[in-house]
Amino acid sequence: QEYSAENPLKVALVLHGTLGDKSFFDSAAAGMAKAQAELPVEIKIIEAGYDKTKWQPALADAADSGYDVVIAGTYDMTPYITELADEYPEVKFIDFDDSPDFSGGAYPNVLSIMYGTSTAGYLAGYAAAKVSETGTIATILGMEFPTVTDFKVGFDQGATDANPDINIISTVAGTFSDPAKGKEIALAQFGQGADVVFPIAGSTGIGALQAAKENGKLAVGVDSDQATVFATSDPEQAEVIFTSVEKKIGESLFLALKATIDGTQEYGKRELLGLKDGAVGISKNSYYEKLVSAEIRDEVEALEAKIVSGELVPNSDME
Amino acid sequence: MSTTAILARQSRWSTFRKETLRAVTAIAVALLVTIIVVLLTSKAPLEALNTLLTAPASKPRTIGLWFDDVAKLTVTGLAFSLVFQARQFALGVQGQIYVGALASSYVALSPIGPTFAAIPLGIAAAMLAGAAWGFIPGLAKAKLGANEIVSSLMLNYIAIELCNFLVRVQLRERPGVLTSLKFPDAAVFPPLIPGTRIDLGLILALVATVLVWFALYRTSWGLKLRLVGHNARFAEYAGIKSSLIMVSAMTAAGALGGMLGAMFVQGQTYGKITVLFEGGLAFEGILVAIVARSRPLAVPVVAIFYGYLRQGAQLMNIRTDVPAEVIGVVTAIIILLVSSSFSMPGKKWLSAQFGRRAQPAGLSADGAAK
Amino acid sequence: MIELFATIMSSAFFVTVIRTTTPLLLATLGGLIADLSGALNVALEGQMLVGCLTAVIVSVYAPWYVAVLAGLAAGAVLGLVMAIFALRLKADIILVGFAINIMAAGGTVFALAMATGGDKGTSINLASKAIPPVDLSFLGVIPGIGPLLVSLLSGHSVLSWIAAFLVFAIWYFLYRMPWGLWLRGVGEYPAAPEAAGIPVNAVRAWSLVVSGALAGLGGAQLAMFNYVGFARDMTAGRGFIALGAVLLGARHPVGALLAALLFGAFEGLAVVMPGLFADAPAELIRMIPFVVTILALMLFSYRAQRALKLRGVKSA
Amino acid sequence: MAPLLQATSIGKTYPGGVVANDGVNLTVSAGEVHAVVGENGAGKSTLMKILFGIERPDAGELTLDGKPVSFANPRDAIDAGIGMVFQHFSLVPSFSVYENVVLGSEPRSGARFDRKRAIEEVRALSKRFRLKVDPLPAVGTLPVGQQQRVEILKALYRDARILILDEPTAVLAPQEIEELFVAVRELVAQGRTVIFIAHKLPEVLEISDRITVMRAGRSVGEVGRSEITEQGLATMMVGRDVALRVDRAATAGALACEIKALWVRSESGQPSLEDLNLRVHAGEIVGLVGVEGNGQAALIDAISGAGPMSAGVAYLNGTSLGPLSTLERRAIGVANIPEDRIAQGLAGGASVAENLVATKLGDRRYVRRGLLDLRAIKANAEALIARYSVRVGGADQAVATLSGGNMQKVVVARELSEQPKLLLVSQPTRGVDLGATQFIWRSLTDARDAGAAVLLSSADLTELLALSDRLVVFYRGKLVAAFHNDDTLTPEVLGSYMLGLAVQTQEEVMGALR
Ligand SMILES: Nc1ncnc2c1ncn2[C@@H]1O[C@H](COP(=O)(O)OP(=O)(O)OP(=O)(O)O)[C@@H](O)[C@H]1O
Ligand SMILES: Nc1ncnc2c1ncn2[C@@H]1O[C@H](COP(=O)(O)OP(=O)(O)OP(=O)(O)O)[C@@H](O)[C@H]1O
Ligand SMILES: [Mg+2]
Ligand SMILES: [Mg+2]
Repeated sequence: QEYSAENPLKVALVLHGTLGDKSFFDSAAAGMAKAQAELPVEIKIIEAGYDKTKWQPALADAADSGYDVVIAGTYDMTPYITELADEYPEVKFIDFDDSPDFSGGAYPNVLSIMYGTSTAGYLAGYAAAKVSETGTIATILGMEFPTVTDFKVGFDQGATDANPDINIISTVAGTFSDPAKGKEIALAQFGQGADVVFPIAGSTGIGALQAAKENGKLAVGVDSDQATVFATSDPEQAEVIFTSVEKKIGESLFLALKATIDGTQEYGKRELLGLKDGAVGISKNSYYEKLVSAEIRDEVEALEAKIVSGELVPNSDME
Repeated sequence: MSTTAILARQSRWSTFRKETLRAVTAIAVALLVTIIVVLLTSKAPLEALNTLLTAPASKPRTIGLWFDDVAKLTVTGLAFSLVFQARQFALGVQGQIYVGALASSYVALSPIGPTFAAIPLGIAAAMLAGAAWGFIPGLAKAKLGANEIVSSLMLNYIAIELCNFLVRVQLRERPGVLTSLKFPDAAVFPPLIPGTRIDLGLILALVATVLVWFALYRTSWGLKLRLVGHNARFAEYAGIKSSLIMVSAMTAAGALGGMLGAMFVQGQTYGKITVLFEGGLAFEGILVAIVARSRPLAVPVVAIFYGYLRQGAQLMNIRTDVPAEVIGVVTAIIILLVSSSFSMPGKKWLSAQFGRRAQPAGLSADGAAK
Repeated sequence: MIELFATIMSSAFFVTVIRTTTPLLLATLGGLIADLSGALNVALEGQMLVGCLTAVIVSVYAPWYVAVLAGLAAGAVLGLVMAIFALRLKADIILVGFAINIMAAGGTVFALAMATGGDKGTSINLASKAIPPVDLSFLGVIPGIGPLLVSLLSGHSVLSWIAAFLVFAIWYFLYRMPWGLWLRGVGEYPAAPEAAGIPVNAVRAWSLVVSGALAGLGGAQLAMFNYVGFARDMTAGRGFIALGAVLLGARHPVGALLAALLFGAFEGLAVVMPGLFADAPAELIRMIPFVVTILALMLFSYRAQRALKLRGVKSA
Repeated sequence: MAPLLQATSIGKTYPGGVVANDGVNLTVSAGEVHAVVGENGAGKSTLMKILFGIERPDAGELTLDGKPVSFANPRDAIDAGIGMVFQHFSLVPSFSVYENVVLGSEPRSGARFDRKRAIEEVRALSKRFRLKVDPLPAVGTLPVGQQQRVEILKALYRDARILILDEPTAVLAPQEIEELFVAVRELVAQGRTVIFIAHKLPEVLEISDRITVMRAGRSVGEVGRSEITEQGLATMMVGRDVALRVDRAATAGALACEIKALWVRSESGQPSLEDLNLRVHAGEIVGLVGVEGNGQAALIDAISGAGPMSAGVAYLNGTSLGPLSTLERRAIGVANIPEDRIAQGLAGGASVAENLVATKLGDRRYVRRGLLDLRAIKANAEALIARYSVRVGGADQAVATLSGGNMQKVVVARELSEQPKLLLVSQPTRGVDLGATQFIWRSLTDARDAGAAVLLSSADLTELLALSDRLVVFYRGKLVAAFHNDDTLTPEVLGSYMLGLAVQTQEEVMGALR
């Protein structure tokens, strides 16, 4: 089927939350914006909010409203996607950051995109352990589920490989929306000797970054290149984020849509995108250059190469 | 005497008239405000409003969503009505939902799950758990005079964390996933209308309505409860154990809250348990109860209207360009305006006893004209 | 365990507790005023949240103290709205409170998006200001205890000191000034002040306004000191905790202070404990404050109950 | 001389349609004590509430010093020099006496509430008007009598030119009434004016200069004290002629209730009742005499189960009451007409029918297997409403909308509907009008003649003397005197014992305690 400006591909992105998290959802939305600009598509972004009872209805409503492609993400939405995939076979579904069980040719109209975040997390962890002077580093998790913990699994492994007796403090905030709490947690972790913090906790994490800024500690950003995000509005903040573990959801979705339009995109399968696909990675910007010594950077490059080549396979929570 | 009787009847009728009139005007104004807000925030305001007002009834699926809300709002509304009528301001329904849901999940995921007993036992377990959760603040108040607002609010937080914990370490589908496996079909409420969320829950809600009404107005327990609500000292004097009534009222309400928990996780909505599944619906029961003046039979009626509004707003959010947050603002304004014409049970009588000036007599005409 | 004890005893922890307590305390005092006037203010949460946003946005364009005042004013306005609906239009005050919370949750995000040009989550694109900490390092010269004093007293938010002062001020107002007498009278038995010619509703209205103002101030502290900036729902239930603190504090300013400190301390603990006991489940740690609150509440109310009986006051 | 305060053709209809005032005229001239009398629900309190700006009239006009005035709220009235003492007190229970007195017009030094001065002023005031009351304790802890003095002080503190007293004597002991009258005369002597509502005509005739009579929301006439007799007044009020006379018990029956060495201690530990021994026989009324708060209430509560028995025993026909719950006591024939109907005797928001059945929820006639028999309950209510001629719209009307006299009838009707074995009665006719009083007295004596043993506690000595067969006097929790009621016994005699001025010897007491 031919898509054109007159007859665009109708796409709905259903967020089980709202925009403005400066990472996960915003990144997906950015991909849609890019598609809007470069592809013959018509995009509708649906913010279903944080009330879980409203997620399935939002998704069902999208599937029901004549969109060609319906996009949603994480294990929270997968069950609803599979249920609707059977109900609306003519609609294509993209399930990012989780995957249904395709065995036996199930769900031919579903494409699952998974991210080997632990591979990038590994590199960040390695760098973090190296730049740490106290030998203690910290992570802050919003809540404990795979899309979050997968970062940490890789991060911890990387850190221990860099420094076998590294001490890793970890705290679960229990919320993605309490920056004051994130800041307190980070301060407490600094109090316990940590000098690098890796928050994986939405705006709770933003608070942690602020703590790092105010106490001259270092931080690792998450999902998107957070140093660049802050670069203009809050330079000092950017100054302490020596890298970010990027999960290029937007980019991968853009590519999937492009391929769909070209008719080259296969559905009914799961794509695990890692470092080599450029769907995940760590930001190598000016701050990285400035804050991480050359030889550490070289070691990281080497490890990256190993992972891409498959020689090194970091653990992962995304089975 | 007979004239007084006539006057009394007249007054009852005209108060009713006044109430309805006020309600209608309130809703009208509320709609006006909504229209203005939508006009300000939407590029296609007509479509938005149309969605708000017609979408819920447009398709079986949306009607399903609407009545699923009605069922749940009814039950939480009933739970609050029960405690309000006993003049207890326990706000514990949310916590009861979580513990109830946990209990029924354990049943559904146990060997009983696949059997016919899964649904009745699940509901029973949920009601027990909820009752226990309602009993604690009741007892604390009766025995120690511990303010039930605080204790019930705290128990809400505890229940939520408890659910987070158990789901994460025990009920989870696989490590790190914060939801359980789907319950066996035998453990999930069958839909009354296939392809919709309308399930056994709706029936449970209606049954609960009748039961609560019956308990309050046809049993001596209910009369005692209302007498305690009107004047605890008098109840004691009349030989009613008011503390016992308080506790039993909160416990019964707790059982309702627990049942609602089962309706969530065993219902078509989920058919499994997950963290933070309730989404703040519990508290909307306060609105329903107060607008319904804590009258059990009025609760479902209010729930139908409020549920429609709720779904309309939700669909407006999904389908149109009206931003999600604006929905919240609109709902709030509507609550304010509608509630402006209602008040807690017994407030009038209280103000009478406190001899406070009653509102301007809308009836002096009828009165003088006798 | 020793580790934990050491942490709790450390001056760093003390400073943390003061920081976590201050927003709570301000909101609690707000709740107290309203509660004593017989109007339960369940809108503290929303008023705080709006206070947060207003303070942040204003601080971009004005000096910090103006921003703080703006936050205070925003809360006061919401208090006035409550008063109008609850007292003039006879709406149920609990409903009005919940409505205001809902409105604040949505309204702040909407306003934030307007202010930042589309950012719905955080204000990180706004260069908002912070409340300056009060530097008392000169105390260091005091021989012996000097350094300790500095580590304990220096670096707190101005509002922390103001909040501490407010505890006293409000106590003085309530128990030493005529209007305090009016306010408590209105709360306990409106018929009496009315018969004495006191405008009952005006008193309630003012209490609600002040209540909102204090909550707004708490919001300012939260968004200009505890964390500098705004994020959606950043109050995260603190308003409701404050509501609990009011009653836990036996509806007395000093009680409010202690209750707020208790909650603040637990917020602090919930933050440090995971670091110390890595394997303790986070959920259970977060549960502790609520469990303890209930227990404390039971204890206090039992004692209060007996005290009341001993004084032989019939109405209770 | 020109009238000080004049109300012409006042009309007031309450929301709910009750026409409380309907063309009422009232003319009060300076320096007089002006009484307003009328049956319960005649509209007296409403009229007063209008004069004091609590209620706004629907029709008519007020003039003060010949100038038309209208009061939007009590503040206006207070500023115009009007003070009011409500029949249902408006005091903040947890506040101290002086706080209540000065509330709203506190003495200040700067922005501070000058407590010292407040206390002094209250002391001075109570000395000057001979209204003895300690300024410091919380009013919630005071007996009703004192609470009322606080109310009066409140008005005087705002030095009211016109003082409205709505049924002030209802709650007072004779000596207290005398003190009140002294104070009232004091006031008049100092050029103030008093409007005085009461149901007891002798009092009215003693204290007032002119009297306005109200009936069913209308003012039916104004007379000077000299121009009218008690009978005339009564007839004018009720519209028929009423006589308050009841006959004593013919013979007392068997021993019904025996109380041995009963102690009652309050939470704080000090005894409110000490070592009481008393026997009540079927078919007799034993009057409990004493200034409020001297132990009568404690006794009644201990027997009814509302309060504790710290030590000692009480038997009803051989059954010990101590271990029984309130309900069980009711089951074996204890009935109780409480002192404060609104706070204790009724559930205002509930319907008359519900109130009438509230104490019988164990009774198979109304409740079977936990289910209410609504028909029986309604029937019961209608029967009692008719039998006790309660003025009410219907069995399902809320009790709160009844006038107090009718509220009291509801209570009496409920308690006497079953023939009790032991009847506990407190202040049965407080604030209740002539007709109703007559009626309630008749009901009590009927219950007695049907074999009830009655313990009657009342602040109204006339009532005690009229009804009791024997009287026992309490002072500071002790039984200090006991009498057989005969015509030699006078209020003055009782009074001297009530105030502890005289004490009987053990023999004398025993003599009367058969
Ligand atoms: N706030 C009110 N709302 C409705 N009805 C009222 C109100 N206050 C009084 N009434 C009714 O108005 C009538 C007159 O009441 P009012 O109190 O004036 O009588 P009263 O003369 O004071 O009687 P009493 O001798 O018992 O004090 C009564 O029928 C009473 O039930
Ligand atoms: N807002 C009200 N609605 C209905 N009834 C009322 C209201 N306010 C007062 N009443 C009733 O009207 C009656 C008359 O009013 P008032 O305040 O004079 O008490 P009262 O009954 O007259 O006093 P008493 O006990 O001396 O007879 C009271 O019994 C009171 O319960
Ligand atoms: Mg009266
Ligand atoms: Mg009266």
